Amino acid sequence: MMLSMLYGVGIAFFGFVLHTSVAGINRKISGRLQKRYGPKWYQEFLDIFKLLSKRATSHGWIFDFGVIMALGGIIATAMFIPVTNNFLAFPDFDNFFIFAYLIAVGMLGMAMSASGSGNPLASIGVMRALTTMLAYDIPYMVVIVTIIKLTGTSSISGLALYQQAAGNNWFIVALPLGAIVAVLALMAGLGKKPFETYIAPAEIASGPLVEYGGKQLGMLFIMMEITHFIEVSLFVNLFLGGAENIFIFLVKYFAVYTALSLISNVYARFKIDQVVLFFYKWPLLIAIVQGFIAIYLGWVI
Amino acid sequence: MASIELLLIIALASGFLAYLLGRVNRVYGAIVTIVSSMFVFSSLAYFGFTDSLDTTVSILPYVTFQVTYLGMFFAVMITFIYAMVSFFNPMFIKDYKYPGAYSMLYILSMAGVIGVFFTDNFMVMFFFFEFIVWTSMFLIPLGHSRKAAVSYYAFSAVGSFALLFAIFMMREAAGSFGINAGLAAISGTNAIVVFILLIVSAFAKLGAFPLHTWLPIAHGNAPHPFSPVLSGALVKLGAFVAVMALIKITPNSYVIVALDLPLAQYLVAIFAGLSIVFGTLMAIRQDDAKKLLAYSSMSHGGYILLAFSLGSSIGLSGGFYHIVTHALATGAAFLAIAAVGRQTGTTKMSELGGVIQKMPVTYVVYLIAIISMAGIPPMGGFISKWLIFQAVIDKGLILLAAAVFFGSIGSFLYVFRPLAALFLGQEKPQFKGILKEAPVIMLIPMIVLSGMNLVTGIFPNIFLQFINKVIVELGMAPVVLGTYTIQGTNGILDPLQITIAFGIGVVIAFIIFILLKKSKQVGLMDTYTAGNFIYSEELMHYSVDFYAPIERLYEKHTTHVQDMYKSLENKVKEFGNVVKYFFFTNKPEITVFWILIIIGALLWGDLL
Amino acid sequence: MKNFLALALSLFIGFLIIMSLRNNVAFPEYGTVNVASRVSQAYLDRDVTENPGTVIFGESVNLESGPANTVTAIVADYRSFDTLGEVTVLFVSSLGVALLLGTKKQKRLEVDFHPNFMLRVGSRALFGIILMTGIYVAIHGHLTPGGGFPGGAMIASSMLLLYLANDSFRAKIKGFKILESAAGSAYILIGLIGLLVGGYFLQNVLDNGTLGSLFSAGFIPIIYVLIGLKVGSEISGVIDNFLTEEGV
Amino acid sequence: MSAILLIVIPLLAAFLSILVKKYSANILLVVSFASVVLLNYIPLEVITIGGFAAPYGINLILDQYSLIALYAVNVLFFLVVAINCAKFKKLSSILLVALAGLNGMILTGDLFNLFVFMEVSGIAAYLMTTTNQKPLATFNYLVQGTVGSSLYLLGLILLYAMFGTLNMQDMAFQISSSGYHIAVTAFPFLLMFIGFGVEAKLLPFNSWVQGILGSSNRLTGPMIASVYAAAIGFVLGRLLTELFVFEGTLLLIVTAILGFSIVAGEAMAFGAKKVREILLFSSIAQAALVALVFLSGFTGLAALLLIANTAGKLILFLITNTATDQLGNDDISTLQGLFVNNKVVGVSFTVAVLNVLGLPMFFGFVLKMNILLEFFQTDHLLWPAVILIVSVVEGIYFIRLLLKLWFKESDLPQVEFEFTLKYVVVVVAALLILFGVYTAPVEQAADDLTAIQYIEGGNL
Amino acid sequence: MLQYAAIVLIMLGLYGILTKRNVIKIIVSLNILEIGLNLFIVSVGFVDGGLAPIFTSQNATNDLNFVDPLPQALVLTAIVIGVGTTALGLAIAKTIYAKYGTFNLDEMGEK
Repeated sequence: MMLSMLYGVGIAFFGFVLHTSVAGINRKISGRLQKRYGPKWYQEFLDIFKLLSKRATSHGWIFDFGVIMALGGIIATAMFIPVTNNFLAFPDFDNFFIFAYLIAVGMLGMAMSASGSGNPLASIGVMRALTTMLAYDIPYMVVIVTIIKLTGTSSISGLALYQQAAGNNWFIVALPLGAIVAVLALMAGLGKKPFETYIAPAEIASGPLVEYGGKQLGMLFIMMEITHFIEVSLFVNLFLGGAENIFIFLVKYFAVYTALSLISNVYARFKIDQVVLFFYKWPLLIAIVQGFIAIYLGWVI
Repeated sequence: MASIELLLIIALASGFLAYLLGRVNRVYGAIVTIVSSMFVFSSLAYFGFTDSLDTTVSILPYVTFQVTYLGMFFAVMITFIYAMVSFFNPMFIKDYKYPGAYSMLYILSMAGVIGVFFTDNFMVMFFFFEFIVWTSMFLIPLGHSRKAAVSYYAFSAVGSFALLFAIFMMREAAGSFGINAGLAAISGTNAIVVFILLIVSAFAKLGAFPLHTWLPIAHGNAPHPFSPVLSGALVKLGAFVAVMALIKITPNSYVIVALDLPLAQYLVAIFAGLSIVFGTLMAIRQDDAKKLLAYSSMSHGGYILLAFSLGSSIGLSGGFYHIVTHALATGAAFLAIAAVGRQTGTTKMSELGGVIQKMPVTYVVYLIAIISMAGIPPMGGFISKWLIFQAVIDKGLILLAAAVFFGSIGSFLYVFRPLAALFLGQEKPQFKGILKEAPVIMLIPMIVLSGMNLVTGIFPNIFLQFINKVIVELGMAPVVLGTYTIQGTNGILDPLQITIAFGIGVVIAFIIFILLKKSKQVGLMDTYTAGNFIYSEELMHYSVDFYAPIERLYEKHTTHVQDMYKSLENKVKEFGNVVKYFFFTNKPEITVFWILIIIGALLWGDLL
Repeated sequence: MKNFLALALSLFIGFLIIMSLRNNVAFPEYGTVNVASRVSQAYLDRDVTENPGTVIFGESVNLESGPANTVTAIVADYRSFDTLGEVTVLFVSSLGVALLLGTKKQKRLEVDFHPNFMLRVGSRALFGIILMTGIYVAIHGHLTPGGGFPGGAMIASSMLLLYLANDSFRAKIKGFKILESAAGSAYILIGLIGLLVGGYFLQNVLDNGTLGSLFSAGFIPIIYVLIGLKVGSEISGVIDNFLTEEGV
Repeated sequence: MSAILLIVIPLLAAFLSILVKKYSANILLVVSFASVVLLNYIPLEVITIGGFAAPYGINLILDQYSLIALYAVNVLFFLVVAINCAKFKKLSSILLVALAGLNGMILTGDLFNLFVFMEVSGIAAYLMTTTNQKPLATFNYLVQGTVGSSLYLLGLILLYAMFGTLNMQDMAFQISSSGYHIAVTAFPFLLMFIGFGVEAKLLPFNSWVQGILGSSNRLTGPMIASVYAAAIGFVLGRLLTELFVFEGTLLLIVTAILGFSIVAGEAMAFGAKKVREILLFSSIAQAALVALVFLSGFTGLAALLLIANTAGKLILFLITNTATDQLGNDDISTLQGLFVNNKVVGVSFTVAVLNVLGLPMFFGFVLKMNILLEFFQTDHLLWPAVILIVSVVEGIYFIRLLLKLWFKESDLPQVEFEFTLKYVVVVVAALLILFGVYTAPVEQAADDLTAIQYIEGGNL
Repeated sequence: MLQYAAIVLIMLGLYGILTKRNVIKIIVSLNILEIGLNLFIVSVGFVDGGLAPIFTSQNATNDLNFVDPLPQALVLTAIVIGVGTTALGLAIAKTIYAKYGTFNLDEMGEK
């Protein structure tokens, strides 16, 4: 038990390092695309370390406690992520719903902390984040339900193995409509344009992070990196057949994240209610259609 | 050994004792409620779990009892809520116009609970069912609004009369009022009618769509300590009725092959899904914290109904467990809000803010409660929702899954609103200096409930094992349980593991935090305001129209159901007025005219 | 138009009623009634409690009911209880009229018409005749058409005559009251005597005499006189109340 | 002791009381109390009047049924009188006649005699209602009442023409043994039913009710709504069980009338804004319900329901009208908060209301349950549904009313309730609770009443 | 025919109550109704060629063809009751007039 736990902590740390690097590389790529140099690939590490070493202000115990709860919750979530078929801490227990809801502890901690700062703009940011979440999670969940119903398991590693056993028949191909929805939801979850209102740097003055600086911000950055790691890994496992070994995982991971970053560069930003309307119009419909044709008609490519 | 009837009599007697003592000193009456409800709860729990409840004593005429796991489950759970909430009574009793009556009715309604869940006779059950309705109906107007009691009564009456009709139909089929005999004997078309009636009854009691409009009114306006009882305990009577309808009788309805679900059950599930969605949407836009929680009860009632309607043992187990976890969570949340309401005099979020500064314990209680309510580990709500998800996915109900997830994610939104607007944020100047933490006697039940929320989340198997007994009694296979794990249809859950992982995560985060440089403490007003100088706490607090962007999308469609009932009410009044117009004047000719018409009708009918 | 419709409606309903009565097999056609099939035959034969065989005028003695007038036998003997109720109705309505119209201080209603001397004197002369006729009718109720009610009405009409002929005339209401009360009470007492002596309320315990003679039929002439007095005084009281108004 | 005394003593007292006006109120009180006492000493028997046996003479039937009816009517009458006799001295004689008339109506076994007593009590009622100071309403009542009783008489005469008798039981016997199809009696039965319908407040014939009860005072309100309603209800019940046979179109019409009365009565009460209007419209519905239960053949239950309802109405109208007399009008807003300072009265009022609503622990509940049970046992599913649905409506407006009367913060209405009134309402309310909890005698009484051997004919 | 005439009278009485707005006229209509009713009652007892049910020296025995005496007795009672209600109705009419100054129902201001 304790060993698995340590293993899990390792995964979380791995995820942090991995995503921070990948994100840095992506910043470089984006920069190059936009005809700039872009920062160094390890720039994000530098940012975080700098923040962690700075002296910060605190708005009371809930402000600090929320940050701890956020990071703790996310680390706990990351511990369950299966990286490859063998590189995972809790085989069988990596239930999808654990991710879906344990990740919310971290979110809740962050939201609590932000509201605890006493800054109304932070509360507005939280409101935006939660509303966006309400928008993108439902279609995404419907797609996942379809997958779970089809495979009979909700274990993430189990799902990856299922796809591998079926001759690498990835769900991104088998359930194309669902995959589209999942990609859109993933973009929203990662805070990519056009669904990034709640976290976009330009909107930070009324985002959840408005009041942070120093170690609290640094810890939240760590938390965000791990969150993104969780979300992208989930996508890799659910739709891209997981990974037999670490190399494949890295390739898939990098490909997914880079692709999303590149796509998102093209778009402008939605308002919050537009996000909700958007997701409840097409993605939800597509997800439900996908569910119907996959479950009741058996049309799985 | 303990006899149920004795307990019932003791409860009834202590009710009257409470009234008498309440006349002497109102606080004495309230203390009787604590003693009595604790006594009833602990004896039910102790003797119940040691299987030594019996029905030997028989003093009351007509009233006969049976001990079932199902009844015990409900009774213990509900009396627990009663017992916990009763600690609040001494602190609130001075606000009531009729304090003696409050204490008496409080205990009597609890006595009714014993009667409903342990009797083996439909008539007795209905008697106590009504008894609860009436006692609680008289409790509600002691709070804010008189209208609340009326609308509570209206819907309760619809529920109980539907139940009564069903009872009589079953009696006709079985020849006696025996519950088991009646449920077993009903069949054919009658079974469909009984099913519909029982479902109407369950919907009305649970406040499920479309019979929900009383819920926010009653919960929002009931006395502060009674709202948790209503929402956490009494509403669950509907679940009891739903179990009878959905599990114990099987109407001959068309089975939808693709879903492997009878049409009747599917329709119930659809309405349950609507309740979830509607309750969530309405809860998101409430300003009064109690109304918000009331709508959340509606949404959770939907979960319970949905779980029962799926007809699988994992669904049943999820439904039962959700009853427990929701009762604990909503009880704790309501109590926390009640504490705030007592200390500040209001429960409106737009009038509050920064309560955490003075009431941190209450805040933590609320936090734990909403974590459970939102279904986030490591609280009980997660386990029950997980079980329900298993059942829903197992049946492949896409639309309902969407509803379930909507309710689940939506609950993040609405439970967060009081957290941010009421507890966090800027401290309102009018409460500065006068606001204090709630008295210890009120903290006790809140802390106990929070502890229970945690226990239900970490060691659910204690409860699920008992629920398994209930399920087996209902004729279903039990859910597979390990020492710490629960086996679902598509996965396995180890709540303890999750909790430990969460603990480790928090410890790591805490170590990181503590190792880094200490922060400088600044006040809440010392915040980034984009260069503006905002000096008033009120302007620095975001609480009105919290979810404005999403509220805007549906705000025009929130009152359709109320409008429907309103227009129904108006229709009845109009009908009355039309009749009055046609039949009542101060002139004799009206009567003569109708006499002629009626004579004409008879003779015309006979001649032709 | 409304009136016409109402008339059409009521006449149409009347038509329907007539049609239904014509079609009704149980309802005897006009004039073809079979009295023998009804309870009335027993009244005619006087054989409710006894069986006297043929009833013969002037010969049959001590029948169960004495009046030669069978209607009287029914009204005042067989169904005397109805009559008691009937008296009560009149009693209570005269009481009601007094309650509604009577005030403490009353004077005659003022009308434009002032009777002359001849009228006053003539009416007084007529008064006695009408009064006597009324009493006669009441007393002979068991033998001839008539009885207490017509008799009482005649008595009252004699009072009415006085009222009409003299615009300042007021009868002594108090006296009427006593008469009314006494007559009513006496009726009941007679009934109670029947109860005590014969065991049945309103039983005729006196000798019934010979059919057709004046002093026959036991209590019936007495009852009819009482009724006559009572009705007369009551209706007179009503008349008085209508012909007076508030004032001194 | 003979039951005839119940009619004769009040009548004699009435005749004598006009002579001694000073003591008339005392006489009234003594006589009405004596009637109640007398009831305990009279044996159950059929009393022949004038020594002429049944179909020829008039008889009074004193069986279990009429005994219970007499108890109800006399006790209620005594209670109403005890509270009011001092204030309405002028009406003493009339009230005595009314008592005689009501007792006569209940006792008599002769249809024409019934008509006579109906008129006696009817005229007494018209007179009582003149104290409302609404002569137009009284006039309206009088015209309708007279038309109603005339129709009753017409129906009766038609029956006599067909079957040659006036006695109730003999009539039923003749009808069943005549060999005619029952349809021949449909028209007279309808006429008689309408005649009673006017007095019994059934819906299309009751436009007088609003004027009379809507502006009633402390005497007329309880008297008409409670005492008269009880008497008329019992008599209608006897006719429905013993004589009337409703079939085909007639049954349809009658049930439609009753059903409509129930539904419309509750709907009108629901929309009413004045306390007395609420009460009177609800009593319309209740009267129809009682008639319906009688019609369905559940005699015992119907009789008890009638008692429960009328006893409840006594309390309700007494309290409402006392308050109205002192406050000037009976708008709910005027009476709001009435019970805050008058708790004893308030509790009695509440008990009466809850009894009507059929709350567990009250008399009304036991009856309601038994009635529904009977309906189900005879496979009538429609009526229980109707009863339950209107019960919801009824509950809503009554509870709305109760809450208004119990809760008000300031500016409470000042009403004095004297001791006798309090005493009366508390005793009646206590009885309603007693029979709700201790149900054995109720069920026994219902069984006894239903088990009375009626002669052939009637709806049974 | 007499019976039908009586019924027509009853209907005319009802018609009067239905249409007349004057209190006195309504009472008169009521009387017409009662008269029609009384006529009908009497007609019910009529036997073709029947004698009045009174034993006299001419009609001395009971085996003669008498008409039915019972309806006649009933009519007697009904008439008196009619008188009572009429008197009361007129008295009420008088109080109505005292209160409203009119006999016309439409002209009274009462709700």
